Amino acid sequence: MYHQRIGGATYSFDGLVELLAKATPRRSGDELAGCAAESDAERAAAQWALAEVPLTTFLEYPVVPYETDEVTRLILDTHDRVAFQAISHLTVGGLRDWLLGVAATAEAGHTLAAVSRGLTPEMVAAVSKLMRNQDLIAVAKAVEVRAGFRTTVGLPGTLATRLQPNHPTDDPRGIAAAVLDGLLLGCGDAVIGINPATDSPKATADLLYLLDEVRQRFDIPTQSCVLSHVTTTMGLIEAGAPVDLVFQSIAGTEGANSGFGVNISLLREANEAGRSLRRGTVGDNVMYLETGQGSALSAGAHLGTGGKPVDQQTLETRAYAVARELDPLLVNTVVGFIGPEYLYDGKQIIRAGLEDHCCGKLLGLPMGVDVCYTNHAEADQDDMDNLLTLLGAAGCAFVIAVPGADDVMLGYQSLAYHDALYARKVLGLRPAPEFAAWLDRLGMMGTDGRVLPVPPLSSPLRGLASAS
Amino acid sequence: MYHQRIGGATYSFDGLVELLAKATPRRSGDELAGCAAESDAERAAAQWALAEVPLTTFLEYPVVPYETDEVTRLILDTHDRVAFQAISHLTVGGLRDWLLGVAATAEAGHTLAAVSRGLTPEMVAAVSKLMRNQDLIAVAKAVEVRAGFRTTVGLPGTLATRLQPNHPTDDPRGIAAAVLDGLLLGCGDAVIGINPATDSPKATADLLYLLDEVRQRFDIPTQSCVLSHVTTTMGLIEAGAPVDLVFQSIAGTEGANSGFGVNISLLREANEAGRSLRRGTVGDNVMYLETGQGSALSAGAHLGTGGKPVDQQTLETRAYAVARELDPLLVNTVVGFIGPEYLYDGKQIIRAGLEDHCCGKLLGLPMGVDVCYTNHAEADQDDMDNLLTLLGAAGCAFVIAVPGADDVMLGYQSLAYHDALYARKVLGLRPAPEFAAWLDRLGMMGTDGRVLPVPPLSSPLRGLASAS
Amino acid sequence: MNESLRPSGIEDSAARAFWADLRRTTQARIGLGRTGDALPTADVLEFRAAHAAARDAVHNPLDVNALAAQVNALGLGEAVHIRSRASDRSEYLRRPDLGRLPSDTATASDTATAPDTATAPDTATAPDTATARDVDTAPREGLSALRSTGADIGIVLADGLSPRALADHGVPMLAALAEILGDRYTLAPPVIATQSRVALGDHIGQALGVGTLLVLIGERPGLSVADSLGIYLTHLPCPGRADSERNCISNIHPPEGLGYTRAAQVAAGLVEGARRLGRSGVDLKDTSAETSLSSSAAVILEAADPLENSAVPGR
Amino acid sequence: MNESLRPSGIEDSAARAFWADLRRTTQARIGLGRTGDALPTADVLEFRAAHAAARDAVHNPLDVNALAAQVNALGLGEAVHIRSRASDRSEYLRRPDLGRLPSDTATASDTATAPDTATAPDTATAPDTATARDVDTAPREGLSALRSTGADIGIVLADGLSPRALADHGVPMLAALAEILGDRYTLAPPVIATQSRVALGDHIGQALGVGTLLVLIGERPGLSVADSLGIYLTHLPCPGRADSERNCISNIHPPEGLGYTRAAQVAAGLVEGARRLGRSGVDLKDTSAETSLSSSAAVILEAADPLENSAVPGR
Ligand code: B12
Ligand code: B12
Repeated sequence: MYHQRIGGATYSFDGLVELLAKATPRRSGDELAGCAAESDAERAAAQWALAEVPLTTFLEYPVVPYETDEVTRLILDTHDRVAFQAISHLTVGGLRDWLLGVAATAEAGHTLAAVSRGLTPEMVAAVSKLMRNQDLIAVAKAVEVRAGFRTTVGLPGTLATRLQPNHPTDDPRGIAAAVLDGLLLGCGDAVIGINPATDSPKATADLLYLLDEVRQRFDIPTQSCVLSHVTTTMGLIEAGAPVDLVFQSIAGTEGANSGFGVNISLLREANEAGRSLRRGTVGDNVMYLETGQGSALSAGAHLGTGGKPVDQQTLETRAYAVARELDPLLVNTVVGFIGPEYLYDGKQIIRAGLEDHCCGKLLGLPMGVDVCYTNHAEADQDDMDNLLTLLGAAGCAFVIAVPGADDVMLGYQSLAYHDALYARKVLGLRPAPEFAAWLDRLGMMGTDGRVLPVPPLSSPLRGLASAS
Repeated sequence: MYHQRIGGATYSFDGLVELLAKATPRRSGDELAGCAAESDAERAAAQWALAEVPLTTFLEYPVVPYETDEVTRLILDTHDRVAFQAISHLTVGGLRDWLLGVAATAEAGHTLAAVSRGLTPEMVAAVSKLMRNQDLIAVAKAVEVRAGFRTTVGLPGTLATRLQPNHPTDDPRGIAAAVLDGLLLGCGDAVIGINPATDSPKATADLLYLLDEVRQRFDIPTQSCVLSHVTTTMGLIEAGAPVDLVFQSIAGTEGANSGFGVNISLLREANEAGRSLRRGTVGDNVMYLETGQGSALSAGAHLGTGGKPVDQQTLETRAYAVARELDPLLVNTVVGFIGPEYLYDGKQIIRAGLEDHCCGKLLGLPMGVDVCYTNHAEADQDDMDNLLTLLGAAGCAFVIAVPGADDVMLGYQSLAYHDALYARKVLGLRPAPEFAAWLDRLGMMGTDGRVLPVPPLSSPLRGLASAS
Repeated sequence: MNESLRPSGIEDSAARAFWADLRRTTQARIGLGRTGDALPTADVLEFRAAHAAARDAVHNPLDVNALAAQVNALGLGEAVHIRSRASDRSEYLRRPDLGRLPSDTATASDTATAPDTATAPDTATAPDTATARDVDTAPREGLSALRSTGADIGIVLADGLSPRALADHGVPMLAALAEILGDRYTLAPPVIATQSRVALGDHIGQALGVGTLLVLIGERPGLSVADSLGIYLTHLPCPGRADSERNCISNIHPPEGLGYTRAAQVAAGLVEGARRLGRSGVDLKDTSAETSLSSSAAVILEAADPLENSAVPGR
Repeated sequence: MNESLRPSGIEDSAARAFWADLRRTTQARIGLGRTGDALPTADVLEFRAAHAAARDAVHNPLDVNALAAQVNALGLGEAVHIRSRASDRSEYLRRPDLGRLPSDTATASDTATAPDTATAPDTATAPDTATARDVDTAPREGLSALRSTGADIGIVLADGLSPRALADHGVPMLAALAEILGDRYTLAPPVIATQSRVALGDHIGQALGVGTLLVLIGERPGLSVADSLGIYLTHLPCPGRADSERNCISNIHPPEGLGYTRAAQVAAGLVEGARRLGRSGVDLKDTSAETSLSSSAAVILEAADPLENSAVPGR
């Protein structure tokens, strides 16, 4: 039981799970789960109380029981006590001060990388609840994480993009047209990744062959991915399909993962299968993972110690523990993707996007964000512009981009290819170096790093979308 | 009468004033004035219709009548037809395309400066209504405006700050303490500016002497200002007080300015009086002007042609016409200052801040923003972090900063001194060069441009706040 | 919309024709051109109008009576209307938990264990009510109005996040399913569900006592596609089923999206597989396309008639 | 709040003492220290708590009956309560226009032109009502309850944006004003106004028929200062006055803010000036400090007793 006096009133919090939830900035998903603070004052009190919790507490009192949850077991069993040494004396509040103090130093990248494996998801979630948006940006920017396959993702000064050419019937011509559009706008350096409309192994294989042929034909230094269920991809690896990256959605509890039809050992197996193909050139990170606040609650798998609902942001960070076990090339939160029941409006989406990004990076992940919203949420393009710009400032590894911001298959708005150009220009960022060199070879890279407009008919890429 | 078909329905707009208002992104002040669009669809239709209005229309149909409003007369009588030439064939929608096209070129700063005097406030307001937040940022960033007095404000790569050391009773010791705090945190390069709690000429003079002595004693390359009513300042200039900058709040209609107790000729006189003192070193811009959406409506002076309410953002840009007539050193919108009746929440404040900043720069002003909110608005520090970061990316000339973000006299939250350090660090920005050199002389500037922490007792500045 | 807004210098007409051609292969907003690094004004404005329309689409309610009349006309039995516990659209959006529960208190197991209790008051009066209803066209309501049928297959028409999708595609999709499944399996009378989430079907499926349940549900409306229908298949439906125990056929909205016949074929394949496997979900894969021709994607890069309806995935 | 959160490495104790000393001169959040470039955690948390409290302060209503009892006890006449047209706190915040209008329909000019119409029904029953009210402590209400007094000065106690400011400082400020103005001028009975904006006073002043009106109003609550009172002076008040025709004395909240006596002195000086000038506003300046000693700010940099109440501006 935690107690906190504030403004004349005393607030009590029954255990760490409740304290974490009440200390979370307001969001609809926690209200839905019934664990949110009831007033700003209660929230402020919870933050005070949380600030005084020693980090060691998180090692002693798991938020989800060790016995029944394999994610908890993963977190505690792989916790690096040596790395933890440097911060083991701190409280959560002290950790915020420490992080911001380090972030202002020249050797921040090194110092933060050194403690990364000593941090648990719950510690990182806790400290993020005390952090303002500017703290989330400043600390994230100071963390350096890179990963590679055919391009290097996460280098300082770069912003990569997933080119997402989805189509309602997986029509190869429509998909090729969207790929062409994206490449002409300088996108695709993180991955060219299709969500297949069907889960048919055959259709998935067709798409894999399509993307692989395009890549080879135009000698594009990038990786492809068809985001089917991991079991489908594993089957196709076995069948000899050209699989670069192995995709799966993951979540922060064993129950939520099982709702997704996966568990840690299956994912490890998938990682092995992917690596065994040795298709990478500059690196061998083969996993592509998506996460997003709310998925555990959506699966009814959000209860923690004492049967209390765990707030969605803490659960989200736990998914990063699963992710870092797999040395992924790409991880992104799909922040506004699910809907207003978890993140109500632009403000909540922006906050969650910055939290997920910062927490993921602190835990050592090459973190990207699907800057997006649905038509049932209270958000619009202005909110996305804001989030994109903030993430660019925060050193986000990659974002997702689709033609004109409109995903015609998934029914939501992500960024447009153009938006990546905007962010790169205004913030002085560049594509992944291997991809930038390729753009340069095609005459598409200005001396100032700007992706130049090229009429489609004068680009060799035009062949991509027609037979001639 | 303008008509627009969209989604099967036809919308009609009775004249330019109504069209501008309905095309404005949603905000409480326009709802209060009764001129806001009634649905998103109506707003989208108005934007379509507005996009097709030729720019020349704004020269023919003033939004506020020429006969009864001196701001309109100023706008039309000083309109530069030669500068306008380059864009005179465009519609409002075409102007957006033109601006963004130019912004992506290397000579953007020059091109935009060349048309600035050909743009009227209404043209700029109109185009901003079609622009997304990212457009407002990209275009503002491309505009270069500089002004100088003892420091140079507005240089690319810099972010200056007004140090605002207000006190409820204008107590000189309390004010000096707040000045010391700000200087130690590297703030004050745009101006050290006090809002006096009283309008007593005597008290104002005392503060002017205080600031001038501090400046001279520590040889600080900056300018001071006491933000009393312009008439008070003019009286004090006459009386020989050490006035660097002449302050006044201004608005976009003759009526609203008269509610502030000013008119254009009075302001011109004040400008002359200020310049006559020749106290500047690197430049002779002496005016400091504040604006803010909502002030005309608040004064009941917001009606335009045909007696129709003009939207608050269009009126705000008209205040910039008054400002540019005065070649100011500093102009800032006090964006979230007045309250939720004009800008309801963080989203509206952020949008308005980006609009005001971009429109002011396009019109040729060294534009700053008071990134702020009141306790009766739905906003918090996270919103301010967002706006500050976005403005930093947009090349904002300066922001306002107070101790701990809490103005104990004006009853609102502006930025903290610390926030300027954050923005400079994350976005790679520096203080005004003259001030940066001074910080360097005091050992407060790191090689990476970071303002170094200095214990107050080991700083020569400590004498500022005590007699020893 | 006035094309005069398209700045003529930015895209020449050859490029326009190039993209116009490709645009026949996808609804995606490809080839929009650039003004500087940004989207051209016309596209920004078009986007805003589409966004306003898409937001409205979420909130427009389903015309249940009209749908029921069309469903009943198919002769598959008289449709019953099940409401979820979400009382209106706004609550539905914020409370997915309520959208998964039927509004009436009769639990599914009550109904299941007492399928022929003709003494239950509302059951006794049901025929009268039906007559009365014919006049005002409203279908019978509530879980208690469902009979356990023991049928092989149950079909739910659910509004989900796009009532329009159900209104546009629900009945033809139902007809296609009935045609392909009807002679192989027994079908329970169709059920209409409103303010519904996928998992509401578990209660309905249990109450109907069916072996496999197909929930036809409106997928969330996108900017260009606001009428997309999904089918979620659950074998041995009962409350508590996880999403990993279901299969999904998505993006049904011909002509651009998946066609009814193809979707029904996939569904039939999955039903067959689920019955063989004894369960649905991740272990069950759609192999209905396995027999189609291409083994590499090479062919797909060949010119195809752009006007041909591309409803068959992976061809 | 636990000081353990203050990281000991960041500020040494000498610096702490230095700032603690200076903090006695201002409520501003000076000397907070730095963690990297950011505010230390303790200050961030303290800020959030203060913000939550300040937001509540805006919404807590004024206890009108308690205030009326205190006002009446001063013997300046019985206070009448005027409500604006804003019906609750939320409408008040969004609709400043309504906060400037009195709720009852009697227009100010009706009242002004019929000051002694004892036959008006509510006037006739006024004394009875007063007795009845003494029991339940609620003051008389409405513009129609005001008499045109022809007094030199009227005083309104208005909740404005900080009812707490009025509750804490309204009565002592009124007393200080009465003391300094009472023997020179005639005073109308005080008026209490709720959901009020400054300009509501114009209607009240006209109804009272006073020469100069002083509106004591709660200024918007800040983070550290939630109880600040302002006085807005309007000569010859009537609906339609611009803010440029008023004068303002702000930040009254002793001990840190301006003290009552000093504020009353400034007000008296402004009243005198306004009567001489025939108007209030920008042409009228507060010259009440003109006689104080320092002619340069040099002296103010000298050590001053930090405990001394610094209520006199410019000294
Ligand atoms: C929203 C969504 C999600 C959300 C669901 C959470 C939520 N609360 O809504 C999240 C992000 C968690 C998600 C995850 C996955 N999804 Co999904 N999802 C969607 C999406 C975009 C909208 C669904 C919708 O509008 N439903 C209608 C509303 C009214 O129903 P609901 O009851 O509110 O929501 C339920 C269903 O959407 C269901 N659901 C969501 N996805 C999937 C996928 C499968 C295979 C099943 C059986 C159920 C299911 O979960 C929700 C909660 O119960 C669709 C695309 C589309 N256009 O429809 C893809 C889609 C249905 N998902 C898809 C896939 C592949 C997945 C994953 C398997 C990806 C992966 N490799 O891990 C996972 C796991 C799903 C699972 N087994 O639980 C595919 C299905 C392909 C197919 N034909 O089988 C689709 C069509 C998108 C695609 N082409 O990639 N998804
Ligand atoms: C909000 C505000 C404004 C807003 C008012 C718009 C609005 N709708 O609220 C804006 C930004 C437009 C503004 C402008 C100015 N203000 Co002002 N303002 C304030 C502030 C921060 C809060 C006022 C408040 O809470 N009022 C209570 C609510 C309930 O009243 P209201 O009816 O909603 O609001 C009315 C009054 O606030 C009034 N008002 C606002 N400022 C001023 C200033 C003067 C001199 C007068 C007579 C009236 C007035 O206008 C509002 C609309 O009618 C105060 C500081 C404080 N701590 O109070 C300074 C303050 C009152 N303003 C001040 C000044 C100097 C000005 C300006 C003269 C600055 C200038 N040089 O141009 C201008 C012009 C004012 C005018 N003549 O119209 C000084 C007054 C000093 C003095 N003792 O005379 C104060 C104390 C701040 C300061 N120390 O600088 N202001």
